[in-house]
Amino acid sequence: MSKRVFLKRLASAGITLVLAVILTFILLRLTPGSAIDQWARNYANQYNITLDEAYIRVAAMINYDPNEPIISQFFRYVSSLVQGDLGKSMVHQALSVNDIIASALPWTLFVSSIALAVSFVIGIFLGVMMAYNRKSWLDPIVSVYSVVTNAVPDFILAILLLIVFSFSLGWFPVNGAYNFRLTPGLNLEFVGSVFYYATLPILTYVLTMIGQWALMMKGSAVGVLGEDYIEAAKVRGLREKTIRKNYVQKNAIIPLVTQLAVFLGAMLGGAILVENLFQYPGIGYYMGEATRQRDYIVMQGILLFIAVSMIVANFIADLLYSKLDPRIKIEE
Amino acid sequence: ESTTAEKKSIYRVEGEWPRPPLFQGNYFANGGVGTAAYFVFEGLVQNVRMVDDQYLRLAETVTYLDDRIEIKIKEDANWQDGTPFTSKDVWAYYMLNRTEATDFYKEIELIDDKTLTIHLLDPYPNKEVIRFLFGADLHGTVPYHLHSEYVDRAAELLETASTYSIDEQKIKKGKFGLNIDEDLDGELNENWNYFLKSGPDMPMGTGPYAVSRVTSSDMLLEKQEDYYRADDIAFDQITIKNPGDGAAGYALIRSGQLNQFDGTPARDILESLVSMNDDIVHYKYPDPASIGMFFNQSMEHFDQKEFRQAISYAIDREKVREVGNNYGQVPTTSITGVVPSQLVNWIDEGIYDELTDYTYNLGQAEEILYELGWERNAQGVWEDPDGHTQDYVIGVNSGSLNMVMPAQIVAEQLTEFGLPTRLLAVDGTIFYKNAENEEGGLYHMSVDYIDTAWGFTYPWHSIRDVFWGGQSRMMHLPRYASDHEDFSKRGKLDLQLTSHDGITFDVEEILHHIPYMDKEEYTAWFSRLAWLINENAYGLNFYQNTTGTWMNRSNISGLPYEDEIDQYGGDMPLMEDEAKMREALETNLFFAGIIPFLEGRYQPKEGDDSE
Amino acid sequence: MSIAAFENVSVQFPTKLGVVTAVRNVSLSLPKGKITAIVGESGSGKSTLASTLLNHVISPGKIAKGRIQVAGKDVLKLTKQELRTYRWSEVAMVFQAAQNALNPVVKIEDQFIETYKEHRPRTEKDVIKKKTIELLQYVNLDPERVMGAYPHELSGGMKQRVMIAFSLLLDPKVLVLDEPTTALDVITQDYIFSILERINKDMGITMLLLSHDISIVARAADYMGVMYAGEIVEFGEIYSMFDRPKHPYTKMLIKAVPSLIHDLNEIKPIPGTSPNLLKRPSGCAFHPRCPFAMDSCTSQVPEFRSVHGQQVACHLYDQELNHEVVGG
Amino acid sequence: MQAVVDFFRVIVRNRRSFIGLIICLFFILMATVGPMLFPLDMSVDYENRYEQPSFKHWLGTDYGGRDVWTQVVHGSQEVLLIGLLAGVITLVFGASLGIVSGLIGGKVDTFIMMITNLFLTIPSLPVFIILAAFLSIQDPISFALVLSAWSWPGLTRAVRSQVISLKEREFMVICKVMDLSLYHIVVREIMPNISSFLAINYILIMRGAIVGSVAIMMLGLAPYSPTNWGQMLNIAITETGGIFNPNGYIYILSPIACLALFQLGTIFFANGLDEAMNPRLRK
Amino acid sequence: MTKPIMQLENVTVSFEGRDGGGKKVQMDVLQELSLDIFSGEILAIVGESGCGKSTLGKVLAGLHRPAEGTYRYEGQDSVVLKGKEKKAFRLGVQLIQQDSYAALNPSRTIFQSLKAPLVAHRLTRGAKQTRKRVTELLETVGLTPVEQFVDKFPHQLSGGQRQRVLMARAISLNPRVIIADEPVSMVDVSLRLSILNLMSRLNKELGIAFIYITHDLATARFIAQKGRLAVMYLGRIVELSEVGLMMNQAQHPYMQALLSAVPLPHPKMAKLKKQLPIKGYEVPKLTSSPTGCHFHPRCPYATEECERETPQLREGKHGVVACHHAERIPVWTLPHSSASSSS
Ligand SMILES: Nc1ncnc2c1ncn2[C@@H]1O[C@H](COP(=O)(O)OP(=O)(O)OP(=O)(O)O)[C@@H](O)[C@H]1O
Ligand SMILES: Nc1ncnc2c1ncn2[C@@H]1O[C@H](COP(=O)(O)OP(=O)(O)OP(=O)(O)O)[C@@H](O)[C@H]1O
Ligand SMILES: [Mg+2]
Ligand SMILES: [Mg+2]
Repeated sequence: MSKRVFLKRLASAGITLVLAVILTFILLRLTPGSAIDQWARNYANQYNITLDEAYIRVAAMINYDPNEPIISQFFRYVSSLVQGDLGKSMVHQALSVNDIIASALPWTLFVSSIALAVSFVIGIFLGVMMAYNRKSWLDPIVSVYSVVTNAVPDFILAILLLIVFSFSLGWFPVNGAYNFRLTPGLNLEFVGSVFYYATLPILTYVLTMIGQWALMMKGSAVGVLGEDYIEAAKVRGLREKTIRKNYVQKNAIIPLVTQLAVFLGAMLGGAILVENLFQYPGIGYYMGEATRQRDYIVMQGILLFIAVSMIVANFIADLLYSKLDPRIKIEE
Repeated sequence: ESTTAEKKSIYRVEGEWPRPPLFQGNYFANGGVGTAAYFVFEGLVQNVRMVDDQYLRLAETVTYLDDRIEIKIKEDANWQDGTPFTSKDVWAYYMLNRTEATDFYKEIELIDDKTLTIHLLDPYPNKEVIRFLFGADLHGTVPYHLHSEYVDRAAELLETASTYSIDEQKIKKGKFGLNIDEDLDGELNENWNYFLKSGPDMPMGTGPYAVSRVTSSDMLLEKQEDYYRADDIAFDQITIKNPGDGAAGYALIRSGQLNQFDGTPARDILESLVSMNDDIVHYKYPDPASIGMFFNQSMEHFDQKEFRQAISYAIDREKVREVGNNYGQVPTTSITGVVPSQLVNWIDEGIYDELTDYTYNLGQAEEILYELGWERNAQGVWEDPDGHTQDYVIGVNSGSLNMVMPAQIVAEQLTEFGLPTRLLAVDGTIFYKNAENEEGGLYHMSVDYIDTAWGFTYPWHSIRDVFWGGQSRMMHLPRYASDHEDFSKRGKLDLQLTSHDGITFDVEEILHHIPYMDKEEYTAWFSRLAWLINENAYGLNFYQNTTGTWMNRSNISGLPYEDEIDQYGGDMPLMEDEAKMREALETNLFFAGIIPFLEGRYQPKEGDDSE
Repeated sequence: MSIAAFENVSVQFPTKLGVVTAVRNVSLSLPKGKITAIVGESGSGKSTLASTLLNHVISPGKIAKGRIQVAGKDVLKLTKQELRTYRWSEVAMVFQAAQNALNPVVKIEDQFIETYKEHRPRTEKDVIKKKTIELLQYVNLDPERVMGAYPHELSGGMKQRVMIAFSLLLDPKVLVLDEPTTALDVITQDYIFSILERINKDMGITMLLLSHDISIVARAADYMGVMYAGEIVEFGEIYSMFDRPKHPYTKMLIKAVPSLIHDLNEIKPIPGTSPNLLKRPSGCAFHPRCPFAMDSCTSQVPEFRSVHGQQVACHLYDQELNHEVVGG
Repeated sequence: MQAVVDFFRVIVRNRRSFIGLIICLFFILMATVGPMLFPLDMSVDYENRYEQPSFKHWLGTDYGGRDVWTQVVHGSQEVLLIGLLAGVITLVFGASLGIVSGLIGGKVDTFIMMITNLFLTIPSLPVFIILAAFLSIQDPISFALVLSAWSWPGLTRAVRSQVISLKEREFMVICKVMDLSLYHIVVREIMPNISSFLAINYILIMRGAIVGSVAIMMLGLAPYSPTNWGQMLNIAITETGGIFNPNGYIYILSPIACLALFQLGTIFFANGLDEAMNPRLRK
Repeated sequence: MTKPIMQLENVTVSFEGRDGGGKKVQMDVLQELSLDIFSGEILAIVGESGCGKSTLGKVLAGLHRPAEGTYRYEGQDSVVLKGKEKKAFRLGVQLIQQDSYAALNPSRTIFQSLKAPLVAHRLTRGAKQTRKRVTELLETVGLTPVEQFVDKFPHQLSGGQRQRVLMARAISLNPRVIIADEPVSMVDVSLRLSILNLMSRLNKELGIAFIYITHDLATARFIAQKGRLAVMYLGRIVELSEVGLMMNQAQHPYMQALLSAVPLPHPKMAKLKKQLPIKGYEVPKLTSSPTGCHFHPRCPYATEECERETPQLREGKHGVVACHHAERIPVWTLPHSSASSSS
């Protein structure tokens, strides 16, 4: 990709970003229900005061002025955005959205990147195997598996995993991100604990995605296997292994690369369900929490953050794609 | 893990809290410190819900007098950083957090570090009321040495306010008798918000345990060795686990990862869990709260008392209870404004027997409708006197499935009875708005908690919820217009009722006076009000909840009536015996805090080597 | 004299609708150091025949019977490992569509190195590089520019020349050229053939040229075979094939192609359509289009045999042959 | 008519899509005539709760002693209707936009694509949640609208690229040479070529919508509808302890199984659609 | 010859292309090209791949607008045509493309594809008449028996048959000119001739002018027997004359090179050792076309003038030619004479 095309891509990503800012802002203003309502009721119960009084107190505590004109809210939002500030939580006075994302993101990234990598690698492997051995037992098994996992939404799979492996068998913790008795740090014990706690969330994603990767890879690899250059390579007396690695895989993976961004997006979007089921403290969990409390600012911030991640992921996938496939002299 | 020499005894309890980074140490910030509050914070005294017992905590003695409360703080009561807990801290608490009790306070006199007197406003409230209100406060939550800036600022601001006259105070209930105008209120709020943001990062209380670690799933609390009752406290650590939802909690209690988990699930879960594991015990006791529904009087037909009564008769509450809360108790009465099981304690015995009985009676319901001019059409659906069939809507907060399911059954029953009814389960952030909105609300009936007395059972609390609180808005009781010529009446209840003994009175006015009445007087008025509320069928109490506590005794002993557990296979029944009931009820953190810990009832079992 | 020979080779493709015999009973030998061409319409089985030389029939095709010998080796009897080393080092190939025969995501240079290493693992990279440069120069390409390029960065003519250089990498004894210039302009085509001729002369490599263009064959080949519906119907030395074609199909084919020199009135299309291999006509496959068809043509498959120095499969020469035998 | 017969012949011959067709038909019957055959009775019969499957109760009973099978049957109506509607709305909107974008090109295309990409970057589930609250779902139509609001961009993009590749095709160029109308181009030339693509996408969207609807139901964002599979699942899991009560397994698994089976059916069915709707893939 | 139907005057067509670095550059695919086409004639256009033949065809079919210059149809500027006249233009000029498979909608039957233009332009009324006309058309192009073809899908026909369907569709609108862009390059060798013959027949019988675009000189010679031949090089016509004369006395060095590169279908002639009168084999890219005469880098006769000045088409010994040195260049003859004399 030339520098000029790169810049152009960057610009179009920028425009999408600006629009995403506007859209998320509008979306969140559309949301009905007020943060005050739910909060006041909880407050009244918690501090043993009347609901009326709770309303007044909460209204005073909320970090949001409902009477401020939308336009001025927007400009305030944008001007702080420019400084990288996503705003302050409406209901947790001392907390900024940046803080929330900073603390939640590593978990989500950890789970989703591992899930993505694991499912990608296994899926690619299975896909190539299937493409090679069209008549073997692997093909129907993986196909049916993919169809089934495709049919069962990931959150239902999460529930089933939770019921079987946590509730019934007790092999995995029911929630959390690590053993709380360990001090976070780069020691084996802690890292081990982090992996242990992330097993089921990762498994949920991996199990749902493997089949899709495998099928995509199979399709792509079958296409590549039909290409003349594969036959040509065989005629040149190259080893099967070399052909599989340098010809089939190398070419078949290329179209899948753009899908990485799509899958990441699906995971970030789906995190709200999966992370809530596992009570895993990633951005999906906090998105859910903010939704429950109608904390618009946090919702807006996380949504925008996910959108930006998507834009960036797409952008990187584009770059990667043009790196991997020398034929692509990115057009437009 | 526990190969080290000193073995720690640990008590594991279920709870929740704002997960980091939402977590902070200020008790008053949104979400507080969650369940840890019971272990970290305490008041001068502690109320026990439902039974209205009061234990001394930080206070050595509390004397409730007609015009004042005299308090002596424990000499060795300290904050967890070692700073002594003083009378100034109590003052600070009230300066910042002007609770309902301060409606009756005149001034707080600090006599010395450990002694203070709270002077009450004239007219003096009933002693019982002041005892309950005082007991509901959590005085050890504002360490003055950390927050003096905001406390002093609040005190300073309060100084500037003018005071109400005696008569005004009865109606307006100014804090410390002060007339806090809008500007001042704004400044106080601003100060309050600064206070909330000021931290600390970790809770600073006076309780026996201090928070040492918080993650999204667990909290670790360490015992404070210099706690004034440290010797009675048996556990070195408390861990709180946040399972997120009930199912996960049951899994944890079953596997022994929790010792305690408050709540009562559906009968089948309970029975199967108890049978799976001998260590699991479930205690049951009544909850001072009921599930029921409110009739929206701004809707056609629902403004007729007879119609509301007919509907009340048409509902088979036993069936609703079976699914809603199988261990619950269906009262014979309808809504009364008083916890059903407590009615007998607060109203005249004579009246109690006279309360209209709303037990399921389809015949009665039909009779009333016919009398009102309704007719059944060929399909068995009722047509009103104008010949219209109905399409009623029951609204409920979709977040509370424990209400959605009973509401669902009620809708079914009404539909089957011939009054087609749909259920709308709506998100809590919208439900209340829709149910209460000033244009008359969106639902014919709303299902919610009814006849609740979570604080204390003295019925003024619950009755005024009926007339003043959210409940009255869901029922859309008649009110004066918000631009009524009499300024003081604007938006206030426009309700004059005639009681069973023929007395006609203005409800708004009576409610204001109740806290000042003596026992005889308030019993008479509670009787009248309960009778009226029931008679008018403003709503329908489906059943009083029975709640409970799960315990896993694999590593603890000292549970209530421990020797009877095996006899019931761990599934303990609701005890008739008052003392036993109290004992069971004190296992619940929400009901009684950590009383069993302080009293040293729970003990680690020998040979517990978990964790 | 011959370096490679097909003996009774048949190739079959099982398909959903039946078995397609793409190559049927072909016996043919390639004179050493010469260019032998095979002409035939699309689908007549040229590529399939050539692929048997490498024992590489595209699946689901199978070599149903026959023997193939190249430089003394029985190709169909080679073990997997032997076959692998045999390919490219004994017989190399320039494909019909060179642009698709190269791995699109690997640089030209690396593809050369990879192939070389697979055959002779212990060779130094520099040695291979030197050889690559030599070969590229030999086909008149600028090694500097070509080696670091990806296939798509080269023009069609360049790619075809890269493929030729590639085919020479392991000094094969036989080179198969499958329509090496179909997609190219006449000028480039001319150029490529001049290079191929040079290779043939300089290195003495035996070549098998497959083409549907009789003019190209005329220009390049020493021997010519004509293929129709999977069979070789005529084979012989190029001059005599043009001057004295025996098989009616050969005759008509030469006449059916417009050229710059023929009298336009002599040019005649071949009637009918190419045969559907699934429903191969009985007897001589050409009989439905043959103006000389006789009864025996519909029932008997003509033998492939020598007639006046050429080999031909046609009933027209049954008598002549007898005559010759008698006369001889 | 012949086309319809051919269509089904292909479907029936493809084993997978035949199975799919049967499953789909089963659910369609369930949703249409099912409720008439199996009247719903939701009155509580506590004594007979969590009964195991029997002749009387094919899938046993729920926590309130009510027949699970009839609930599943009645639930299918709503679930399918929502999926159907959401599919139609998305299809009409998404495909039209894609065709317009691809056919007209230029500025219009740039604009539509910008919006499409924007929508694609914002994940649908959180937005569903927001929209579900905003539009206060009252009926299947508003439910479907919410679900469609974010599902069109994928389709638009896919249709657009199809149209663009078709536009460059020579038979489309000829249409211009022959001065054929835009109507002809869209309806006669483009549509037949993307119809199987659209049909497959329709099934995909419908599946997505059904999963989305169940998710929204599970989150309690749509009106309470006791027989909706998502709601059944929600109750079964959170409140009535199917998990801890072995008797309740059937109750939990019923909606999951229905959901999975229906999805499976549609996936299988789609398998043969391409062949059935594309004459050029037939032999 | 009468008045021309179509006239191109100094037509330039540009596309946006990209140079090596991916930078956008303007690419003049056709450069100041002038050409007249007469009623009923056959004109063959030859040239190497990428020289702009198809683009020229598309301009003539009204698919590309000239960036500069004018294109007149029946004397009127095609760009400003409106209403009836525009329609007459659209219907009057038809296009047949190389890839017969791509040129037919794969999802529609032959009948549907042929019906559409008839119905759209109200050339037939009613289903019956339409069916009849379609049958007629298929018969005209030799697809008999019609029933065997009319309800088939394109993939069910062979390449040659599809090409005939394209012919049928093109003539269905009674055009005055048909532009055939490499109509036989994808057809089997043995069938090509019959398609070419069909075109000749349509030309003769229906009086339709044909513009035959190809890179194959031999077929160009065959079809345009008495017609004209234009040679293109990098967006320009470099020589245009009668076919017979061109073959024997090609004047432009490029045309000469082309002719000598064509292999002749007889080993004697084909194997004659000959050096192509050309310097380089690489065709320059349109994005960096040479100055002056585009051919000069490859031309053995090029002088400094050729580098500098673009030669215009001018009268040659016959026809027109764009070469500064046309007169100076040795006369070119095919090996034809010597070969045929020897046989
Ligand atoms: N994969 C295959 N499956 C079925 N039949 C095949 C397959 N590949 C080739 N064939 C059959 O083999 C015959 C010969 O094909 P081949 O490619 O050898 O012909 P060719 O003479 O090289 O044609 P062309 O000039 O088009 O390259 C074809 O007619 C085809 O029917
Ligand atoms: N729509 C277009 N956009 C950009 N470039 C184009 C377009 N159409 C043609 N070109 C370019 O214009 C040049 C001439 O193309 P054209 O198709 O006219 O060549 P041609 O002589 O027909 O070649 P061929 O013999 O390969 O068909 C080519 O370089 C091609 O890449
Ligand atoms: Mg071939
Ligand atoms: Mg072209």
